[in-house]
Amino acid sequence: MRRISLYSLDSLFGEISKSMTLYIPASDNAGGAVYTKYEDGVEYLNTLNTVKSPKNFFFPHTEDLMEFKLQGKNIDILDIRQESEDFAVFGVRGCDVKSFDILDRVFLSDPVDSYYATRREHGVIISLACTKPSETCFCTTFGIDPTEPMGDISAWMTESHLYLQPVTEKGKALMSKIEHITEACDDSEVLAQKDKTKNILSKLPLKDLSTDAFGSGKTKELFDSPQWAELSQSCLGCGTCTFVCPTCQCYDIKDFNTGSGVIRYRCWDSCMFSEFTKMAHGNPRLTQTERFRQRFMHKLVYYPENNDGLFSCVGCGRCLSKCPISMNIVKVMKSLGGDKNE
Amino acid sequence: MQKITRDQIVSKAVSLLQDGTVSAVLGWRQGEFCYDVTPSVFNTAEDIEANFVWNDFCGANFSKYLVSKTKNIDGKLLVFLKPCDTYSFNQLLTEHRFNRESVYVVGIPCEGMVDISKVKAVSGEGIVCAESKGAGLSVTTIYDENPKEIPYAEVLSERCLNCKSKKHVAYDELLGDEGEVIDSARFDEVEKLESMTSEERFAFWQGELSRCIRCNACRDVCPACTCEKCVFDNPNSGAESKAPTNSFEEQMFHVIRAFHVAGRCTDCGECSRVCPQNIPLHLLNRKFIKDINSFYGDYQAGAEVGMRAPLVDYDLGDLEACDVFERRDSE
Amino acid sequence: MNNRAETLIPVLGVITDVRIDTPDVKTFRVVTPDGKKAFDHKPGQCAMLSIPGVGEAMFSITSSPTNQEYMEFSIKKCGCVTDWLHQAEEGQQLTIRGPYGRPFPVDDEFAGKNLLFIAGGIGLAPLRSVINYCRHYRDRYGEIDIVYGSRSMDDLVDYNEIIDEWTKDTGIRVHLTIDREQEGWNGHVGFVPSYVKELDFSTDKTAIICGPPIMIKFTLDAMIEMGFAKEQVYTTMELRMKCGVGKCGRCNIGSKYVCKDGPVFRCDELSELPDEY
Amino acid sequence: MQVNEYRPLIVAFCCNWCSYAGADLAGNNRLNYPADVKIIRVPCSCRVNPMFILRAFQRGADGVIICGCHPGDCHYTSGNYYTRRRMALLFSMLDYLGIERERTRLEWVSAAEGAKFAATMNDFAETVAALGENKRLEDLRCKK
Repeated sequence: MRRISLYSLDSLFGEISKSMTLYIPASDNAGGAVYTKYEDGVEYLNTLNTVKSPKNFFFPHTEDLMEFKLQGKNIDILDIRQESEDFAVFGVRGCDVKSFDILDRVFLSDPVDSYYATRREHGVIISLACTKPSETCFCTTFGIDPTEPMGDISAWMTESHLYLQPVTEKGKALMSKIEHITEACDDSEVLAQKDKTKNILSKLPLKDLSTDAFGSGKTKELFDSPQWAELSQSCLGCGTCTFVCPTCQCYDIKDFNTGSGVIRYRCWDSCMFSEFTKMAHGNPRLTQTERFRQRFMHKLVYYPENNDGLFSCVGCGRCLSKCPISMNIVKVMKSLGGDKNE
Repeated sequence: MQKITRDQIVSKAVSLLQDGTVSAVLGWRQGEFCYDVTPSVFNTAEDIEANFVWNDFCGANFSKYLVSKTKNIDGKLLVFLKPCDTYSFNQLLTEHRFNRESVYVVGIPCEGMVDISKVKAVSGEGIVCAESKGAGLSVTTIYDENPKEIPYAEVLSERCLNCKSKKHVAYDELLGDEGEVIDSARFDEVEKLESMTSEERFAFWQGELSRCIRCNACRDVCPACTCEKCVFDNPNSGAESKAPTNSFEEQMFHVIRAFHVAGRCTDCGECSRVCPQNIPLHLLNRKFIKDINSFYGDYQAGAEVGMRAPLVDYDLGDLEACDVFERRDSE
Repeated sequence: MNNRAETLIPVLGVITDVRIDTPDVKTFRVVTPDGKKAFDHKPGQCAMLSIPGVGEAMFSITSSPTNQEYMEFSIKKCGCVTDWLHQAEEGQQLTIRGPYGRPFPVDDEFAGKNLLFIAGGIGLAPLRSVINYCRHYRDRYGEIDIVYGSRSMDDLVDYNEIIDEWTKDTGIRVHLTIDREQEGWNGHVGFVPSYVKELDFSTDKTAIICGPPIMIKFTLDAMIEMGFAKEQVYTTMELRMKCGVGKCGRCNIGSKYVCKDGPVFRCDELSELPDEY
Repeated sequence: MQVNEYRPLIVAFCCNWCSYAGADLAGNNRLNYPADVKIIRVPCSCRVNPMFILRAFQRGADGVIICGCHPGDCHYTSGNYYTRRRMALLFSMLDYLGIERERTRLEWVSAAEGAKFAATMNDFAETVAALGENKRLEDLRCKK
């Protein structure tokens, strides 16, 4: 384990950005945080979570896939992919780090999504342990330890220092580049911080949220539950929960005619949108209740069924704080699964 | 700080339900925390007594829900409307979006609603309790057991700080006292932008709109946006890009969204409340309202049922488009 | 530029022949610009066809894998992409990617079995690939029955092939039906499900059904009534798809993706899934 | 004449009954106006949806002008009155967003006003040319 004084945080960022583009959480000037490219003048914001999750780095909100040139009856297909460059992301919380694993199982399973894979290979994740979780946090429900955030390098920030511990080969390689500005240290401070955080975790209001009622094989039990209608009754059908979610991975592929060609791009899509499953012949999910059910069934039953029981939620709490009508996965889980506390 | 209490509302709801005046109640349901209330239909007195909430976080405007919730209803739906919600209510009635006979409106006074993100900016994360105490909120967090008292002026949402009216323009019954239309400072921010240079305004809006994630929450919550099929969802419109692909798409979406509700927007402020990226969308709507007031005379959408909206009306002597800027510059 | 294979990037195809089957169905013959077949597939698999600027859509490959020269797609005009395709002429290029999905188990479960194909309307398109495959390897399968129905005589897809080739094969019985009486039609009149019941097939067959959802539903009910087990019945599904590789999240039915785990499902597998298709 | 001189692209939405005929008259009378003005004929100036104007900018227009019948002369009685209100609000909004206000214009041109049509177009093209290329409301994808 190595450490660096918080006074030298900028020199650490400067050192990393010499060899690769570095993104750090910074203010979005509207009360939130956004990952921002580190340059002189960009100030690190010690925030719990960014509004948009870091999945954007690997699975961008929109990306151009290919281009077509049309001439008469002929078409030219242009592969416009560019080999991406190495980049690092600093300050990713344990929940978001876990979300990469969830996305990996989708995009890196056969057939591999090479757009995603390339960026994943080039990205180095420097995580950051939580010290002040919010009331909306429930990552422990999904077995995530926010004091051991993993990624390529795990990091802990105390009052005075930033502690760094490489986890993967990529992390080690990056550590060697910053070795000269960090100092070796023992982990006593980190252990003390972990204890303190764990104590706080045990006081969080959502700490007892249970996943017992969900998981592989629960489709029949849950699908026809009358509670879906009640839970979804005020759902606006917007995409807020989906777009702030670090694990939502649905996308759309669309064409844009530029006048001189056609760009085929991919963008995030939401199963909450009314035309998501609309076909020429009809729509299998006609009501918001069905669309609402799909989103939560996917996270809590379908995804685990296909991925060894792993839930497709990391408890980051973004949907809890952003949903316009405050309906969220916690309320769904408590309603369908029965509340332990009740 | 709300002047009427939860008990007053609950007993009203229960009595109207029990005497058969209404068959269901649209209200706010208790959430996980003290602030995350969800709009919900209540069907039984027990449910109302156990889960109905009324506090400083009941900001949601119920008017739009009436369109969907009264479609297949037997009897009447009881809805509690705050003054600003009643404007949307009238506007929707003007546009024949639901049947007035299926709704029983109880007007409730509102002293302004709290924006939880403003609370968090002061108190920090980990809110356990936020209750009204005197002229502010008393907030306890897991990190600080001693309640912190935050004056309302610091945490009220923008739309409430600039409240345009405490008067109910529609109701069947009123709880508490009727208020007055307020001469608010809601156009100050618009004027500030107008007085900037074109470059400054461009930079300002680029900064704001670039945060847009096209979740469509502003559209979906808007009581004036009740088209069965939105132009932005229609693949044949050529505008269904679905994503904020670049700055043009962001500008396009927000200009058109605001334009489509121009003259019908009551300035309820729901768009800005729901925006996950805190884009001040109300500044676009208010610009239209301000312009309409200044070009065609004062007009408040929803003030009465049946008014002709400014954009489906005209006057022979209307201002010419080329004179728009002269008019404003001389103001 | 890198050389990584990417499944979302299609290859070029050229329409070399357009055959008008019915008033709203055309069959397109597609090869690569150098005249070859774009890729090999198995019966029941699909391909993504696209016209840049118009859209991309999933179509089942109608031609048999045994055809080494080209692929055929029978396409009904019903949406943006299909409308456009119906206006296309020979020589028009398009893009194609695939093959996608789980094919019919023609080489294992079907081998040695008596087969019963039941199709309605454009539902013959995915089955034609299997039927011709089975005709090609005729000795691997037992008796073959084909029940095919459409709204009218004019709506029978591949009518010429059916009459000129299928009915002439030994061991293949073709039962055609149309929904309403029509001048010049001597065959059976009635809906497919009731015709299937009338024909009273023995239950020693493996059945493959495709057609409009409502037809599949009633035919399946009829077959169960006749004593068929759900394990004996296969069908093929269709939902909206974008990626074709089980990632875009559009075609889920429960935990299954139609594009990857389907489109071919055995009916007992289907009844395990939530009713959302 | 300079080579590579910047020439703005102007889109003119012209009402079928007045302004389009006005443009015709300008042509018949051999009046000069810039060839960079691309006319789109619409049945009435009030057919012009705000989205048309934004789309024109997206597709590379540097200025957009809407021409309709004089107030009171609308073929459909009142279409241009609605146009007047809509465009007043839209132009004001675009200006509010920081788009140069000179890039948009609404003019009334009758079928008899060939000279006015040409003069209006010359003036508008000159104004837009002075502003330079439209950068604030552009879609880079369309500019390759």
